[in-house]
Parts: sequence; C-alpha cells; structure tokens
Amino acid sequence: MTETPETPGFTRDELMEVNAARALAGAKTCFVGIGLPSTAANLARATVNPGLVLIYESGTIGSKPTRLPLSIGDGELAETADSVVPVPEMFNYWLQGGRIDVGFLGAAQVDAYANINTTVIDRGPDKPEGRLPGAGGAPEIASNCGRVLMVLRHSTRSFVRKLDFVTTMGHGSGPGDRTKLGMPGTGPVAVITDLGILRPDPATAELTLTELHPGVTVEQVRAATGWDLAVAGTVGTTEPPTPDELAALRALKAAGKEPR
Amino acid sequence: MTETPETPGFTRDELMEVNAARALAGAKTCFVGIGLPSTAANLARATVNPGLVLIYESGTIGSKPTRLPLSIGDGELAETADSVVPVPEMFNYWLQGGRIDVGFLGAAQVDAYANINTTVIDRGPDKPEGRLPGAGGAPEIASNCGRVLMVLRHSTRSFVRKLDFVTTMGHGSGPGDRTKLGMPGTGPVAVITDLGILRPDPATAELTLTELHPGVTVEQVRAATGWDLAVAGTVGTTEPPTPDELAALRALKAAGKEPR
Amino acid sequence: MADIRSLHDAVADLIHDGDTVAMEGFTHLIPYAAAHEVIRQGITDLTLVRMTPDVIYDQLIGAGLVRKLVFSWGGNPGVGSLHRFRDAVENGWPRPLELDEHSHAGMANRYVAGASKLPFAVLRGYRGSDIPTRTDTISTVTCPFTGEELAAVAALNPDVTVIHAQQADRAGNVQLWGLTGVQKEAALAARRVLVTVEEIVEELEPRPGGIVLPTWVIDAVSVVPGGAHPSYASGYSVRDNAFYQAWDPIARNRDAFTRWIEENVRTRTGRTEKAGAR
Amino acid sequence: MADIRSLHDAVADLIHDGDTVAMEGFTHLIPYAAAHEVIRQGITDLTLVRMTPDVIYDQLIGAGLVRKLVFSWGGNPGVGSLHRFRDAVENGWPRPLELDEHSHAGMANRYVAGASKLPFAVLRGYRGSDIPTRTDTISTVTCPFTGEELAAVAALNPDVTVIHAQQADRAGNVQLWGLTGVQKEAALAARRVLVTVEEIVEELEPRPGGIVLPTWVIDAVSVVPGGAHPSYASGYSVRDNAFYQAWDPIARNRDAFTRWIEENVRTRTGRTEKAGAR
Repeated sequence: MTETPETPGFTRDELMEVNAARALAGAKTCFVGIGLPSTAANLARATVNPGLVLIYESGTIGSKPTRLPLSIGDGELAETADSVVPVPEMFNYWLQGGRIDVGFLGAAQVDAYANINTTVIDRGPDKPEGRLPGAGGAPEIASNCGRVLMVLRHSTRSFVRKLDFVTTMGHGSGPGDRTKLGMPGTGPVAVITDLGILRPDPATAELTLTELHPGVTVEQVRAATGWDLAVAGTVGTTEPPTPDELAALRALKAAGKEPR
Repeated sequence: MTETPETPGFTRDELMEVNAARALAGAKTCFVGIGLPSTAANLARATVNPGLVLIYESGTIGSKPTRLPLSIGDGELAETADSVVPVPEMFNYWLQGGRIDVGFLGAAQVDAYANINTTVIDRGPDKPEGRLPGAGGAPEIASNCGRVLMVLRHSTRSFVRKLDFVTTMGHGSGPGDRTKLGMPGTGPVAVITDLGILRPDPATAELTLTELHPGVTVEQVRAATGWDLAVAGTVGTTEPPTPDELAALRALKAAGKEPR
Repeated sequence: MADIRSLHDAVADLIHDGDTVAMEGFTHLIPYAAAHEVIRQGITDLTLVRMTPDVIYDQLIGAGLVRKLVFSWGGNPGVGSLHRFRDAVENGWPRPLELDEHSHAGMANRYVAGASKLPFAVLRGYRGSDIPTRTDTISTVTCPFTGEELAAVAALNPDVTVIHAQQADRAGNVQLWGLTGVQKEAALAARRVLVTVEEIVEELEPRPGGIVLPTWVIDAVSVVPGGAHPSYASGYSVRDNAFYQAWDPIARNRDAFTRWIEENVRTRTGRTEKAGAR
Repeated sequence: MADIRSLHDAVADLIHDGDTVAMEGFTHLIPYAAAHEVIRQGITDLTLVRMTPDVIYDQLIGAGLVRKLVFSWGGNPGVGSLHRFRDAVENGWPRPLELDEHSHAGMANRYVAGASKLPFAVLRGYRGSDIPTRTDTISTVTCPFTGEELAAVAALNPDVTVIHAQQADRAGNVQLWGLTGVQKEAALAARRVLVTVEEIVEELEPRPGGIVLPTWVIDAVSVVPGGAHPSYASGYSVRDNAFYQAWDPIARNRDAFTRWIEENVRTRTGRTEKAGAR
C-alpha cells in the first residue's frame, strides 16, 4: 500500500475504507462480511455511527469489537455482542426476517448491474475453472437486507463485462428484475472502490461513476473497469479522510494485528 | 375416590396410576402430557425407572420434579431440567426428530382403534357441540413417538363406538393405516384405565382387554365400554400396588398440593 | 427502538380495535397485566392468537372483546375447562367466537414461518386427524426430492405481540429466561411488539437459558412488576396455582365472572392490580 | 447413551470409509483433533459436509480422503484461499473432488430439515443465482396459500457428525457455549455423534448462551484438551490466528503440505498433537 502522490498522508485503500464507513451513516443495523466490509463497519462505529448494530453471520448481534476481527467467528465478536444466536436463526429470523437495514459485501467479480461472482473464474478453453470460496451468506444478504453496499478494489479483473458465474444477484439485467423475483430489499446502492464510488443509475440500474476520490481521474476509473463505464453528468469528489477518521482506522488495524 | 371393596388399601385411580407408571419400565425418554400421564411418569421415576428422561412440551428435557406439577409449565420443570429449549425446537428437533421413545397421552374420548377425540362432543341435533380443550401436542406425539401409552378412566362416555371428531389418530381404521400415512412410530400399545389394560390386537389393531385390575370383572369393563369390547383368550390380572409404589405415589401427590 | 412508557399509553398506541394480537408465554411469563389494560380500554373485535389460551384469554373472551381465536389447546392447565371460552363457543355469550384450531406443532411452526417472513411452514403433522377439515390455514406440499406429502401451515404475523419478561435495560433491550416458549418467534413475527417487564436494570447480565430481544425489534417496554400474575416470572415470583383453581368457580358463572372483572380489572389500574387480584 | 472413550477408538468405531461426515463449528470449536485422527486412521472416500470448510477440510482433502464436499464457503477466513481444496477442484490432486455447493442460508436450513427429520426445508433463497444450476439438492416449492415460489433444499442427514465442546459430565451430557453455530442441528441430524471435549466435569453448570446435548443423543465423548486448535474453545483458549496465517504457505505447496501432515499429524497421537502443531 503506497501513498498516492496526489494525496499525501493516506493511501487509496484508506480512501476506500473511510468512504465505505461513511456510507453507513444513519444505518441502524448492518450485516457485515469479513474483510473490507468488516473494516468499514467497525470504522463507522468509531466515527460516523457509534450506535450501528453489527451483525455477523456467525450469530452475533450487536458486536462491539475493539480490534478488527480476523474471522467472522473471533471470540471477541461473541463476547461483546448483545445476543448470540444459532446460525439457522440468524439466517431465518434476522436476515430473511427482514430485520437488517444494510448488507455490506465484498466481491471477486462484479458486473455493470452489481451482480457478484464469488464462485468460479473461467480461465479459458481447455483450462479448469479457477476456484473461488463460494457464496457464503451473500445471495440472501443481497436479497433480504434493506439495501446493499459493496466494497472492493477497482481493476479490470474484478469489474468485468460479463460474470463467469452469478453467485449473488444485484440488479440482474436491469430495473424490475429484483421486483420480478420477489426480492424484499432494494439491492446494491453503492460500490465503493479505491478509486471512487459507483451507484446504480435510478432509471437503468446500471452502475455509474458518481464520485471520484481526491486525485483520481475519470479516465483512471474507466481504464480499471472492464466495461464501458457510465459516468454521471456531474461527478463529485469525496472528502479527504479527516485526521480523526485516519487515526481511528489505523488504531483499529493496529489493534487487529496485536498478538493476543 | 373411594376404595374399592374388593381391594382394600388402595383406590381404582391408584391402580390405574401405578400400572401406568409400570408401563414405562425400560423406556428411555417420555413425552409427558399433563394430568394422569404426568402422575404416571413421575411415579415411574420414583419406582420402576429412575433414569427415565421426562420431556414436557413447554420445552423441558430431563425434568426431575419432586412434586407433581399442576401445569406443564411449572417452574420446577424448568429448574430441574437438563436442558430447556424453545417450543418450536421441542416439536421439530425432538418430537418430529424421532428422539422420543414413549408418548404418554390422556383423552376425552377413545374408540376401539385407540383414536382420540379432545376437540368437540356432539350433544345431539339442535344442540351446539360441546367444546373440549383441543389437540395440544397430541396429534404429532401420537404420530412421532416410538410408541404411545394412554391413560384415562373407563366409562361409556369416554370409550365410544364412534368418535365425534378425530383429533389424534391412533390406529385409524385398523392395521396398515399408520404405515399408509407415513407415521414413524408404532402408535398406541396400551390403554391403561382404572379397570384394567387394553392393548391393540396384533392382527386387527383393535383394542382388546388383556389385563384386569385386582377385583375387577370382565363384565364390569365391558359395561364401561361403548363398543362390543374384544377380550383376550387369557385375561391376566395386574399385580396389586406394592407398599413402595403406594407410598411413592401418595408422597408425590401430597407434595404437589403443598403451598409454595 | 423501544420507548419505555406507561402500560396505559403503550397499549393505547399499539393495540387497536380489530387487531390480531398474540399474547404469548407458555404457562410462564403470561402478560396478564397487559391483557387487563386491554379490558380497561375496551379494545375490541380482536383476533387473539395463542397456543394455550389459558385464563388470560378466558378473561378477554368473557369481556366480549374477541371475535376470533387462533389456538391449539384451550384449557385451565391442571384445573379443567375455560368456561368463558366454552360459553362463547357453545352459546355465543357474550358474542360468537370464530375458531382457527391447530395442534401445538402446527402453531409453533406458524410462528416460526412468521418470524422467518415465509408464507408457510412444513411439518409432518395432522396425519389422520380431522383438524384440517375445519380450517383454511392447513394445506399440503409435496417434497420435490422425495415425493412425500407433508402438512403446510400458513404463517402467523400478528399485528401486535405482547409478552412479559424479567428485565429491560434503559435502552429497551429485553431479557427473559426460564421457559421461553414461543416468545421470540411470536415477537419477531409481529408488526408491533409490546413487552412488560418486572424491572429496569442498568445492564442486562447474560443468564443461562436467557434470550435477548434487542431494543430495535420492540416498540414499547412498560415496567409492570408482577405483570404476569397469576402466571409467574422465574426469579421474581412463583405460579399462583391457587388462583388458577379459584378461577374455575368464578368463570363458571356469567355474573360471578362479570363481577370479578369489574372489581379486579375495570376499576383498578395497572399499578394497583396485583395486590387485588388474588 | 454416550460412552466416554479414547479418540482413537471412538473414531475407529463411528467413522467408516465412504461415510458422509459433518465436522461443524463456525470458526469456534472446530474439531481438528478428531479430523487428525481420521487422517491417522486413513478413513477414506468420505463425503464431507460443512458450511465453511476451513483449514480442517483443507487438510482432509489434501490427505486424499475426500470424494465429495458439501459446503457454502471454502476459504481460510481472513487469510485467503484453501489451496488444497483449490488444487483438488482445479487439478484433481490428490484426487478429484465432487462439489455440492450452497449458500449459508441453504446449508443452515438443510441441517434444520435434517434435525427435524423433514425431507426438505423452505427458504426465500438463491433468487437470481446460478448456484441451483450445479446441484440437484436445490429445487422449488409453491406456497399453497399465496402461490409464491420458494427455494427448497434437501435435508442433510450425515452418517456421523463430529463436534468439539467445552465440557461433558460423567454421564456423557455435553455443554458448549459461545458461538454455537449449527452444531446442535448438525448433531441432531446425524445417525451417529462424536463429541470431543476440553474436560469432564462433575456437574454441568448452566452457562449463558450454553446449549446442552443430552447423553442419549450422543454415541461417544472423547476428552481431548485443545482438540479445537488452531480454532478455539471459548473459556479455554483463543483462536490461533498466527497458525491460520502460517497455513497459507504450507498449503500452497504439495510437498510442504505432505511434509506437514506427516510430521504434525501422521506421526503423532491425539495426546501429543497440540504442542507440536503450532
């Protein structure tokens, strides 16, 4: 992680993480995937949304970890939770039960309609498929949460024209697909990357560049996107991380690396 | 409850209760209805089967009450249990899950195939149906336990030729009906009354008088039965209650009446 | 988020004429005080849902507030009949009572489906029983893998679920322990949730067998010590078995019942109720 | 009733070539020691079931004992890929690995159906996903009340479920607490159950969040302190995150993996394993 020359003092990953945390302002409850989503959700609790209820698929409701958990089942998630429930209850009563505002997901591949592949990569004819971890909770998180946020690094490997496999549906092939399939939630509302933020166009549901991080150009984002990326009429620039945000983020990460 | 003249020292109800308890010898786990079944199951723990695991539909597994509970939700049932589980879990994982050897049921009306009515009584034309409490857990207890025991007082009001309503199926209209309906358990194996014990004939599944309590005659039982009761070729006589059994039964009942 | 407020105001705001209301608690933690507040406010035309109607619904039915009952076992546990329930069903007094009748397994699964926001639940149930002939909330589904036909029961999603619990904290998080029955499912299946509690504590200390309902699934918490009487709250009170036995002669007689409700419910407040109800 | 016996004998008696085996534990309480005993005994042609295959199944797959994997997320949590799993799927080394792949919600419900002895479970799942195209254990059912089409998943009933717990008493009753995942469902769905525990105690003291499995649903209990390492047992140990990170380079390389298994599993016994595995 090198600092970007244009924005000394923080990295592009930190821009991504801080903006992902900001996207949780105002949310009440968040179903948190491990990795970048967990970083964002914990940072949100330390900054814009101290009351945010973190929910992990391991069964913890209202976890308040003081360091970044390495896995969704770290002991501290359970010890600091308001309630720990069995995994089937988590998926049936809480997630499918419509109790969760925001689902926060990562992805290996995403397409222009915010559909996600985390299953297999096509490596070309005569080559075996490349294996990814699989679905985890994502298909039902994306379907049942009130709305979905996504966070991943921008590259043509991850932002692809056509997914090799649809693990988790975002907006399908466009507006109306979610309704047709009876999905309760509104689906992905933002994809936060290390270059900027994409949001589905209200009319077409196609991911559209709406904000750039400081020092990033539209051309850089288009070059890192595997399809002809739509760009909003007015593209905003995200606020640089505040000193408080950076301090909180770095403290969380440092604590996560401490031996126990 | 008056003592029977022929068998001084105990009542017919006590004969019924003691024999109901004896029927639990060798059982591992028993799903216990409140009232007479609960008396029998608790007496079994105090006499023939100290290791018997009592399971109440209120969610308690392995209750060891020291007095007869008035209701299936008495506090002592939970406090003395090995485990207390939510009611849906009790019915789904434990009962439907096939974990329970014996279901012990009472009944308002029973017919010759040990089918049970606890729903409504037909009081004749132009009169409204008489209302009974309803099914409770019985339909699925009778279907899913390994076998079923029943205990109720003998009278033509309760042992009827035709049920006014089938709440809970025992043996339906005869052999094969349970298998046809995919019921895992073997169904009712004994109906213990204050006069004797009826068991389904192995060939016809029809309830047949196999044992009389001491001092009771076949004619008395036939007179108290609303259909033409089949009688086994050899009708045995139940052993009179032992002093230990009587002492244990009376102690349980006395403890159940103590104020808390 | 749960507001902590008076029982009067919570009931007035959350429970309305014509609502479908579940007051749950399997013998333990039955929310009697809330039911009495419903009687005092005369909230009527209710569809009441409960696995074991018990004396609490005998009182509401006898008070004439109930249009329909969804249930699986209607008795006074260990004592006998619910006479007000029987009088309503058999004689239509004080008004006719429509029934939707199930087994316990069916009712429990209807709540599970409701909490899971599924339209139905599946069980191996009701086989050989006449129960499905009297309701339109039992049907069948066929397993797409084995071809087995199973019972399907329609989800229950009450307008309001009311439960009693031991404790809440100041934020409105609630903990109950002991026999917890179907309370979690009934609460999570409902559109609105009212919880009466024995007391407010500074911090909920996790208990063996405890279940926690976070404040953000609850609409109102009301502090009503003894609010489960004659049922009980493990750790706070014991079941008043004598009351359940004394209820039998009261409920057998329409006048005695009406007088009892007048004296012990209508002319009291939530605050003074407990002492007088014995 | 559970017999308390050595891990060697319990594994030898309960787990057989060709069995379907679930070793559950959601990050917490993963039964590594039992898996290592399976490797030492060379029990093979297994169908392994687990929501999150994790390093424990990476080891069994790399050891060549696994024919098929039923799962929903196969990674080294917080670290990266499971390289032995990938090598088996992508290159068939050391043998091809058949997959039955689901989402977490689907897998959890498959266990629920198994524990409930139902042939399938219903969920609002897999909508818009390609996952159903690659398995025959996902289908659909139509709600008989609303007409809505829902996903149906086939029940999971493993031949054997293996879990790790904190405590057993002398009668073989088991208690686990902390994150309890799907362990109760996995155990109750299985034909045979093996539980490794940290210790035997005179009496199980009820714990907040504790679940108790009575001895009569368990076949064998084996005392294996540290038997979840590098996973952990709340109250006894913490997760060895360093081991999970160290696993990555070991598992990337076939020879390094084989050497590690030889040195740390095959030539050790359950008793000496823990100290050496770090």
